[in-house]
Amino acid sequence: MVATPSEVMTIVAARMLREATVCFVGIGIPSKAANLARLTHAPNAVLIYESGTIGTRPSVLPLSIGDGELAMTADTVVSTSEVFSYWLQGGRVEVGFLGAAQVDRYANLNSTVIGNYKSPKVRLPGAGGAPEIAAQAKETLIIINHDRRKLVEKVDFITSAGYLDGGDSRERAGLKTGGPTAVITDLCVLRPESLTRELVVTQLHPGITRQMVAEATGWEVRFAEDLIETEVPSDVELSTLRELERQTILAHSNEAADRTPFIRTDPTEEVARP
Amino acid sequence: MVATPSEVMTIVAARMLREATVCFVGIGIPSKAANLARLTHAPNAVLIYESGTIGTRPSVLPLSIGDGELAMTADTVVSTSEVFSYWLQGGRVEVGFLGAAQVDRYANLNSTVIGNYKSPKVRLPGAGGAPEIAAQAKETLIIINHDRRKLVEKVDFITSAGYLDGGDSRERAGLKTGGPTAVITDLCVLRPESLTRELVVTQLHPGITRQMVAEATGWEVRFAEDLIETEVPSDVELSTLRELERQTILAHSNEAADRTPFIRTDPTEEVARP
Amino acid sequence: MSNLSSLPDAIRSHVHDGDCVALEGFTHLIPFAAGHEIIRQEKRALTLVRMTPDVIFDQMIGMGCAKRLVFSWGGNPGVGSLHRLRDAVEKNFPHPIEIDERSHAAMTVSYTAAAAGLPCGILRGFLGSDLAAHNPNIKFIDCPFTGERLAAVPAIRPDVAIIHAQRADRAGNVHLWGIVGVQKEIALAAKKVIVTVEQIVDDLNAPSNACVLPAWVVTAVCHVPGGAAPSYAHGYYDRDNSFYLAWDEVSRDRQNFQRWMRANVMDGMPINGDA
Amino acid sequence: MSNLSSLPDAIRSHVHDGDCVALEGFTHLIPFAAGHEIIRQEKRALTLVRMTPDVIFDQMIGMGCAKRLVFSWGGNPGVGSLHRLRDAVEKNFPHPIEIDERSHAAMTVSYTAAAAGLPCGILRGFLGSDLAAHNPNIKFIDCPFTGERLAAVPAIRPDVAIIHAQRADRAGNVHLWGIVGVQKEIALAAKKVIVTVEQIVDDLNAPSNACVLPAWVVTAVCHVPGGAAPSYAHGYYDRDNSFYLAWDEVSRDRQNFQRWMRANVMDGMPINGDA
Repeated sequence: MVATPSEVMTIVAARMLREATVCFVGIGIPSKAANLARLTHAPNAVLIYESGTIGTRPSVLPLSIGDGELAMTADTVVSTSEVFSYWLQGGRVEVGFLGAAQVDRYANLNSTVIGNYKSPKVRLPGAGGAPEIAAQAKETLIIINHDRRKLVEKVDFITSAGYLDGGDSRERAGLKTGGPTAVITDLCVLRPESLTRELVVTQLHPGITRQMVAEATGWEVRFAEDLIETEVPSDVELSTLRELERQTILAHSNEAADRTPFIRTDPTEEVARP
Repeated sequence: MVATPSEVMTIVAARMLREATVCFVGIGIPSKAANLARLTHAPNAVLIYESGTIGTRPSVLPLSIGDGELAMTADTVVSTSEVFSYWLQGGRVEVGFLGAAQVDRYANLNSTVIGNYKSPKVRLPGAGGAPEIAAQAKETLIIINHDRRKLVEKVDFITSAGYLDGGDSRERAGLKTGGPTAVITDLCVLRPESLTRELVVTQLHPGITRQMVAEATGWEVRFAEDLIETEVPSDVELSTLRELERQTILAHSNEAADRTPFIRTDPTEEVARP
Repeated sequence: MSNLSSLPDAIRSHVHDGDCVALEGFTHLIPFAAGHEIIRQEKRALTLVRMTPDVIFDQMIGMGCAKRLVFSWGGNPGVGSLHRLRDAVEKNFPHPIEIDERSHAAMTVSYTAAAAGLPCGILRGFLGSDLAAHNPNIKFIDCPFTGERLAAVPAIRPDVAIIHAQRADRAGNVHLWGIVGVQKEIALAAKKVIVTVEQIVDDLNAPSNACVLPAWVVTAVCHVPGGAAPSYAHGYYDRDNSFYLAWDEVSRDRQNFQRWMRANVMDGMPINGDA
Repeated sequence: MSNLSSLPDAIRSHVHDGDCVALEGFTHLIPFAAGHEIIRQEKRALTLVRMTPDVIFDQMIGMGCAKRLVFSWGGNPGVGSLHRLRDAVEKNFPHPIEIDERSHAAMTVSYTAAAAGLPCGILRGFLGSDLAAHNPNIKFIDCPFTGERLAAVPAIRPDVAIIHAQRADRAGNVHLWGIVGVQKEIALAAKKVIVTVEQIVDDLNAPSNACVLPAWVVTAVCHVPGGAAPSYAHGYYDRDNSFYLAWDEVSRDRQNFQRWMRANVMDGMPINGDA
């Protein structure tokens, strides 16, 4: 089996999730990676979604952040207010998994606008939970497709703080958590250099060259001295990922076929864990 | 049937609770009066206890603020944190029913200390929910036994604000609610005079004279020009009150006889309303 | 004394031009039917409040109901952009709308502050983010004990909050469950509350500590089965993911959008998922 | 990886002399057994935190465990005074204790602030009350939007919170119901959490949105049937009202109290209500 670039990105992200870690998960590739980790090396990872589902173990991937599957398989379902206050701001989240439209040289994220805020060229969806995840999780992992318009010298708008202007500017702004520890793309992994906090490439995915990365990056990207090559996805990783995706498509196409509202009378039964 | 002074006090307090009003209830006589109102003229009164039980309809009186009977008959049971934030501070309570160790000429309440705070003569239980009930309910009713040591010129410690120094001092302190509208004792009813906010006797219970009240009050108490006599408790009021008390004693003595811990397996069944 | 009402009556009586109206539901239990009724009644100049203004706000904005939008994430979840929202913000079509943009955490703090009767709420937020510089509704205070800098946001107290729930009893007590989002908070934050429900039952029989809104805090309960479709109602029906995918195409073009709204919403047809 | 433990081990490992220890339970689910274990292990100089320091704190204070008391209402509910608490405050017996006194609302705000990782919380409180003048932990701030004066209290972040719950599963997930008080808040506010439970079950099978503490936030779960007696555990046993009445007599006299504690607590006998 040969993994696609996107599969490699997901698998590399999954590998970074330590066993039994508490992870605040965004929808899309972060969710896919976190669940892949849970299904492979980190069965006791605790996944928290901003919809208030804590300790979810979905058998198929949710299509939205508030999917019923998340609620049914959760240890507990709390209000969205509580998930941000007691669980994220309360300091219980070790890893925040984020995507964004743009990430810059100092790992700042933009999901607000391309262009000027007042009269934007492109109006993006906005902050959502990201500013506080980036500020309050003990560390964050960023997943993004590698592209010059996405990995930019400086983001048009800092939605969520990375290392701001580099150096100790994150700390000086009052942020007490560790910040982004890795940016995982479909080409490579970038990590913040220890003093400057500039993102440098530390790991190239199989078959990817320095030149490919340099051309796809919006700044003069540097490479770590001890640059390594990403371990090729194992058969277990790849087959687990593909099976998860297959089951997801299957489950959600069944749903679509059966959309007639139906009535069940016992709410308790409905929501209890299987 | 002839009512005792204490029964008259409870019945007069009950009468002041309007139908369908939302009432924050303290334990003891306030609870008895509020439930008597619910069982007579105000069947739709909404009773809230600080233990988080909202819309309770106990068949017997709770002996403590967190009695199981309150939970089982409530429309909803929320955290104590929520009852003080969303329900009381949120401005949803129309009437707060309070007792205290002392009330003064301007309806300030003391439930903290007799004597000096640092080295008290008597250490009382303390504030509990009272300061915020007194500040946040749209109006408060105070129930207290009439006695010179209880109705005093000036309380030793203002636990819960009434009209402070009288006049507009309550408003000037930033309190936006109406404050105490009546002090109900076993002898009479006192209400704040409109401008001075000094408590004056507006109503004497059957058989009680001005002199009896004056002697039992710790300041030179004044009587309203239109002083009226309390309507004698009706047979319905009195028999309902006595039946409630009888059922309460019966229920709680049965409890005491059956104290062996027992196991039930379905929490949902346990807590559902009957 | 019951608060039961028809949806058209509830919207007519309680939602007025110029009002601040919150429609909440976090992916789950989105009050689509109520939003459509607002569109049909041609309410105008509304301040629309919602953490995740998804397809329902795209429709309301596109049909000209909104003057102002208070939000934290405006996208078509799992699909992409909201084209009507973008058209309004980027090209002032059908007219310009003002934007008051925050984060999810800050929105929940604004709701809980209002529910708790406070003028503002505090959070550790917006440090290093450009949002604070663009929004005068984000300020900072110092903790009086530690001196730490904390963000403060004003309470959001809508004129009307609208939510969808699974069930109400005949007295108008409401019970929702599953992903309950911020519905209780916004209901208690608002001056008036309209709740559409899947089902009216004799007895809620809600488990202990369930998410219940007593009848006396709810202005109107409207029996609207399917009222959350194409989103979902846990225990009743699933999310219509194909609708969300199809909406991307429907909403991209102004005329296409208006044609679809006329056929599916303005004529009073229930939304059926066949976008 | 389970957090299951014996109660003596849990107290020995996690409660240390000088710690700040909160025991919560609002009339319901008061962690008496854990309090008794603290007394037996002769923990000293504790800062004891509890909204309603009732009989359990009377016992701990009378036995010399407390250096400081943070509370909002200290009485024997429905009976009267706490004689051991009064003896300590009024007559410094067995030794003086410091008092940090607030209101119920302020205590809940301190707990929720800590649970939410904030250094302080705000409320509309203490206006016109003498409490603020006697407690430096009550301050006032101005709302940055309206200018309104609001009370602020510091977060309470105990070293250990101890609560009693109805059930846990074998993995150590905890479920409580009925009057849940501030147990979830204090559990999430504290650095460590010990939970005694009536029952260990295979599957919690908790209803949706129930009050559940996942195992990973709980330091130790101890199986202690009857651990809330003489208070009650909804669904398991009733409150022993006669014990509370009898306590008034037992605790009035210093020697009588000590004799009772030796016989009923120090010798490790479970409390059986026959005061």
